[in-house]
Amino acid sequence: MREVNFMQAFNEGMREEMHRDKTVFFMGEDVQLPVFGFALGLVDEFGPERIINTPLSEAGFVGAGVGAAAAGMRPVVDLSVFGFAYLAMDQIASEAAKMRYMFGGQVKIPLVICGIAGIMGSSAAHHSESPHGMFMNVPGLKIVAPSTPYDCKGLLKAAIRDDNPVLFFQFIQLGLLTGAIPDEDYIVPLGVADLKREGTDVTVVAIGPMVPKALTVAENLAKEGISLEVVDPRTLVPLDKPAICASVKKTGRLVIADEAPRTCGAAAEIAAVVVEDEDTFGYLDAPIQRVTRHHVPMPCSPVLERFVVPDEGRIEAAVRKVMGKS
Amino acid sequence: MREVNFMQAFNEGMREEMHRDKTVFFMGEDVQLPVFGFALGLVDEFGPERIINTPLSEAGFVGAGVGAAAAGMRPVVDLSVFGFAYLAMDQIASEAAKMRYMFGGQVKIPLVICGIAGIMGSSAAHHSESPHGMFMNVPGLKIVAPSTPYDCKGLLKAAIRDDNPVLFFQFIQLGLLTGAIPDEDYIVPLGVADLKREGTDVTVVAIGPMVPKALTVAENLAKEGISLEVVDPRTLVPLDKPAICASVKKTGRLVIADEAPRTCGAAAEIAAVVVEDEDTFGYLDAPIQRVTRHHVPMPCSPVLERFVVPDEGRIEAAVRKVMGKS
Amino acid sequence: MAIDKDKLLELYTKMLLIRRFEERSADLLMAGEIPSGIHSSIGQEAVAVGVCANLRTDDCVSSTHRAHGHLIAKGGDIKLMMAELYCKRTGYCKGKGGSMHMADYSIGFIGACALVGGGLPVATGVALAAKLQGKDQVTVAFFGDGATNEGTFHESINLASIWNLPIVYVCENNMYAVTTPTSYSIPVKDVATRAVAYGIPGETVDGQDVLAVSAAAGTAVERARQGAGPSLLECKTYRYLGHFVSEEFLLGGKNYRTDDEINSWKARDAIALFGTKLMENGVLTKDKVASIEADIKAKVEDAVTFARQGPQPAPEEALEDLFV
Amino acid sequence: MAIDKDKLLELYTKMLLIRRFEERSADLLMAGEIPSGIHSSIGQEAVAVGVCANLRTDDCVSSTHRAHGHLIAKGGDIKLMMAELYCKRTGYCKGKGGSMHMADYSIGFIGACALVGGGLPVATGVALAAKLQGKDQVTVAFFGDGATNEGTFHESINLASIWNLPIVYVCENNMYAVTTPTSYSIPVKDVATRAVAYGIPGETVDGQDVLAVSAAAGTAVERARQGAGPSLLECKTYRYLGHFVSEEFLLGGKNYRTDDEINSWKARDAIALFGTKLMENGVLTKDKVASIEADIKAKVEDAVTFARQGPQPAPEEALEDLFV
Ligand SMILES: Cc1ncc(C[n+]2csc(CCOP(=O)(O)OP(=O)(O)O)c2C)c(N)n1
Ligand SMILES: Cc1ncc(C[n+]2csc(CCOP(=O)(O)OP(=O)(O)O)c2C)c(N)n1
Ligand SMILES: [Mg+2]
Ligand SMILES: [Mg+2]
Repeated sequence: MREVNFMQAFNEGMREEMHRDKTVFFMGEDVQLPVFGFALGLVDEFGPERIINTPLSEAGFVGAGVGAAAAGMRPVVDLSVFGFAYLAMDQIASEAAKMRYMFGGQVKIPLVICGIAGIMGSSAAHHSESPHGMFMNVPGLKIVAPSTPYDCKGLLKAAIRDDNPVLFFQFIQLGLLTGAIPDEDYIVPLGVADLKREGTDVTVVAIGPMVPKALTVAENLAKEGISLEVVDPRTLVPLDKPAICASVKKTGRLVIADEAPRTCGAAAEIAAVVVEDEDTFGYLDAPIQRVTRHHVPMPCSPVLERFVVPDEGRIEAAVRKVMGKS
Repeated sequence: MREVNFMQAFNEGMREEMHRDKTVFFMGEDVQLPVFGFALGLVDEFGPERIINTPLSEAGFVGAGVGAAAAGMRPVVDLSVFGFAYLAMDQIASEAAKMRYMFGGQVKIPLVICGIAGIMGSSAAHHSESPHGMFMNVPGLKIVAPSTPYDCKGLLKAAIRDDNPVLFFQFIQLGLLTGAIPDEDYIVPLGVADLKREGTDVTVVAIGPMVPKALTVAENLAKEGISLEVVDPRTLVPLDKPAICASVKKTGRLVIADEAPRTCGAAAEIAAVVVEDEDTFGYLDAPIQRVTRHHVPMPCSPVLERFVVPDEGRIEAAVRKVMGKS
Repeated sequence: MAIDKDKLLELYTKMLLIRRFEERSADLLMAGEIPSGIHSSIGQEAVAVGVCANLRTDDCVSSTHRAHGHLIAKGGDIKLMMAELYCKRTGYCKGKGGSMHMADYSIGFIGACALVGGGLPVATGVALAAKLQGKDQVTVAFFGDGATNEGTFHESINLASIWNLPIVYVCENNMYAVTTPTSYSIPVKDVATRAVAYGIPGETVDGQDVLAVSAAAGTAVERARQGAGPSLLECKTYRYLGHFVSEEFLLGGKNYRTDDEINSWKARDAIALFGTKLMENGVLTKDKVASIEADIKAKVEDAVTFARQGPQPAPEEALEDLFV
Repeated sequence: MAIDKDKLLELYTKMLLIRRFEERSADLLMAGEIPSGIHSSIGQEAVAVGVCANLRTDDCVSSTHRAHGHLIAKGGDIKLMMAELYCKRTGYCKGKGGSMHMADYSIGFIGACALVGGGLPVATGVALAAKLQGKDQVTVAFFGDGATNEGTFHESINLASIWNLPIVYVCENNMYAVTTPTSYSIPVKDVATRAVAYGIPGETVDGQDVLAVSAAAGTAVERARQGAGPSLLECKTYRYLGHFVSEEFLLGGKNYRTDDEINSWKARDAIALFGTKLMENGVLTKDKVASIEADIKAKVEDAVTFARQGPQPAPEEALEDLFV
């Protein structure tokens, strides 16, 4: 086991998969000289034929990724910032997601689309998007939202090996978070949640950057004798519904923490999945609480940003609320 | 009062607002010689300066609508089919929705974006989208989903008069549905749900084309003594949460019917809103059920399409389920 | 003519096959037998056939909402096509795709795309893959004049140019996008002019002359195959029918094209022109035409029978084919 | 020179104001006082100033992530700008926008847009509104070389061309988009060549020569104002600093530009060139430069003081300004 940070974990995953499989390549804007650590040094190892710089043409190069995947390659397309995905929305939602289905299963699209999501700090509305919920609305896309270096590397490798289009959210708040990873090859399968902490009183389903925050809250509340169970879905599509429901059955109380827009977001889906499950519904002892961004674009000011982004305080308040102690 | 169909109601709303306010104009592809009735004859009345044909450039002309709105006009931009919105996603999600906020309230964007949603019948994956849920995820957009000619005209007029960007979903299944509208000027305010039928046993929140289906089911089940209350939110943003919760408190049972993708859709949001409401939660006697599309792109075959699209049978089954009679 | 006689006959036959397939399927749609909407390519046959005449089976083609001609020209099986129009399980896409979303990956037909301009980035990516894989495979992307106003046209060709990809962008300029004339929406006379913005060759040819199309496409395909990069080929042509089959009904008699205009194009019908030329050159005779027609008619009827007899998909099959 | 002395001095002063504002704000960012990221326009001042010299207050300008120069050139208030960089309630956007999203609708500065190419359709719509309203107002859209590869560039200019809109598209070609050289991503030598695709005038000028920029922009603005339609103006220029302030740190010493290249551009510094010319013509003296510098310094310091003293927004203000 070694300690690496989140960006390094991604970087290692890329390297290993590129060595393992010659059809894997990486493309995006300025990927040969990246500002962040995700793609650091890749071009030195694999050359500009496999680490391809693109012009500023998001629809064009995402679509080119779709085509290359259809033609037998395994592209990893880097959007740099996930808010730029809107420019490629049609290629993602209409082509990547639908091609296999429309064509009656004739083709597979082994494509990974990655990009930075979340809060870089005072980057304002255009550079602070976390649109995973929006993409969950599109049938045909798998969606990965890792919260630890271990999961990041393992899920990336699983995503690259998957024969379907996968959106991979790199939450930038986690970029420098460190954690242990094994030396040997491993993957984290898509669709399997992870119990990041066991507990008995309240289930907190936390996504991406909310996982460490939920764990902090759990630590704090443990001192008061409140026991939180922290469930990290790790992939939002497929969603590990059994794991979530099992936890809720145990605790009877559910808080969902997602650093993303609230309305029709992942937290709404998880709430709906739980409340529509016949087996689980009867165990629910309290209203489900969502902890999400306030529903505005991200402001630039640190003061305003802190207010909009959900934090430990808001998770804790939600926990107290579902325990009837607010 | 007169009987008109849904398309005629839209058409009348457009005409009246264009007469009332010289800053209103209409643009889109082939709007001067439209295939559907929404824009029929508008060019004869208002000329090609106010009924503007656009090239096939969705990002370009939607963005031009945003700019024109910022500069004091009230554009109604016609996407023709709402699935084409993905090509203009960035202009909608990053510009229309965010400009006012980013600029600290300096500008307003009185823009309506309309387009056909839903099922035209064997039009397959690219022409059968109902992406209202996806757009609900974007703070800064109002979203209108009318189900009757009366609501269509009244909501359109309210949308045009509104100073914010409004997405207006023309569910094509409803196109020829007729209904009565008054002769005098009226609007239906954004944010006010309509009780399309009163009942006591189960609340059915139905959106757009699911409203007439829910009413049919209500009619049928009334014969068995099952009393459905059908709530039509009419606008999804703002969502009339009080009206929905009030109905659920009365019936204790909730089915949500939305002819749209399930995951992170409007139905998920409505379920979450209800289950997180402290006042309402305690009244819930059964799991909430969502009736939506099966989570695949729309297939072309009528047989497959009928299977994917939610129908009366599925609404009825959901009702029986929440009544414990499945 | 440098092309041999068999090849000439093949071009003629393919054009005629497209024409008859389109006619028959339009009739069947109007008769209520075909559920899928259809955008007919009648009038434009020479473009599809002239271009694809230069392609190998392992070369790739991407298409649009108006895809039948391209698929037939690339060697598609009209039985599977017709069955797909009927949305049968035996169709190309098991009834999921319909007219606007046909594909045949076994012959490099990577798919029709109903979103205008949507197929261009994908085709560009297929060409990128060929380059990365070191294959001498060429990709052709077909699209209409209207599509050249979409951002994807610009982004795709720019990518292909800077990466020197083996692809030919073929614009079928039929003078209209639905009801909107090209003269309104495109401020330059020839779409081929737009090649200048990407530093690639652009050429405009008479899309009613199958040999002219074939020659120009041949140059562009060869260029791509040699690794010399992409080209833009514009073929001026015309669709005889409405934008989609039954448009005439929906527009309620209003038309956006004059009879004179339509007739002047019909007077230069690609099949008739080519047929006359082949007769003059002795390659074709009236008898030969009759036998070709008979053969095609039989094939098309076979396809209709195949389509009619095919089973409907079972409803639950709707849930298949989303993920691998 | 046809331009009068006061105007010449104004151009010079504005360029210098931009330079000093950028320098000071970069320092303050590095010192940790400014939270908002900054893309500095040092080196490119002549473009902003030369173009905006032709505009009236009611003319409109849209900008990009690199917006400070454009806003100052259009007459923006550097106090409100600096306060916005500090994300104070007293800033242009009450702290919501920061560097990349400034706007001042009172002077026609319709907004910076952080998404490359995102502002072009919006600016086109502002020009459309002017035309529909019968105003003789002109809109200028600034953008970089990188933006010309976005689909919105293509779609916007095409719209402006067919609708004959009063707009000037100004490309600041600073040879790079972040680390990617224009020579890699754009397959034609001059971006202005792309005007050919839209049938509009395209011109390339030396972006280090403020009078050349002003003259070329003047022609384009006048053309737009007379109702003769849009133009594309390319100004070749260079940014002295990294893509964003502090880039040098993040790239860890690796650079994508040679010192030689940077120095050769600095040798043609727009402010120095223009200053020398004005001195030669007797419009400017050393003393005058000193007094302009002093005046600018005072103004910039005032702006810093204003920004520092401004109140933070209250957290709950984050919930305001979404809907009217
Ligand atoms: C992105 C998108 N916008 C609009 C449409 C609706 N539409 C379908 S075909 C068409 C016209 C296409 O014109 P052109 O590219 O010239 O092809 P043609 O139909 O003439 O063959 C339009 C507007 C669409 N399918 N996709
Ligand atoms: C749509 C989009 N893609 C990518 C980015 C990231 N980005 C910001 S500025 C920039 C380079 C822009 O280059 P250019 O247009 O030449 O302007 P310059 O920075 O040189 O002034 C990039 C890639 C972005 N902000 N928006
Ligand atoms: Mg056309
Ligand atoms: Mg640049």
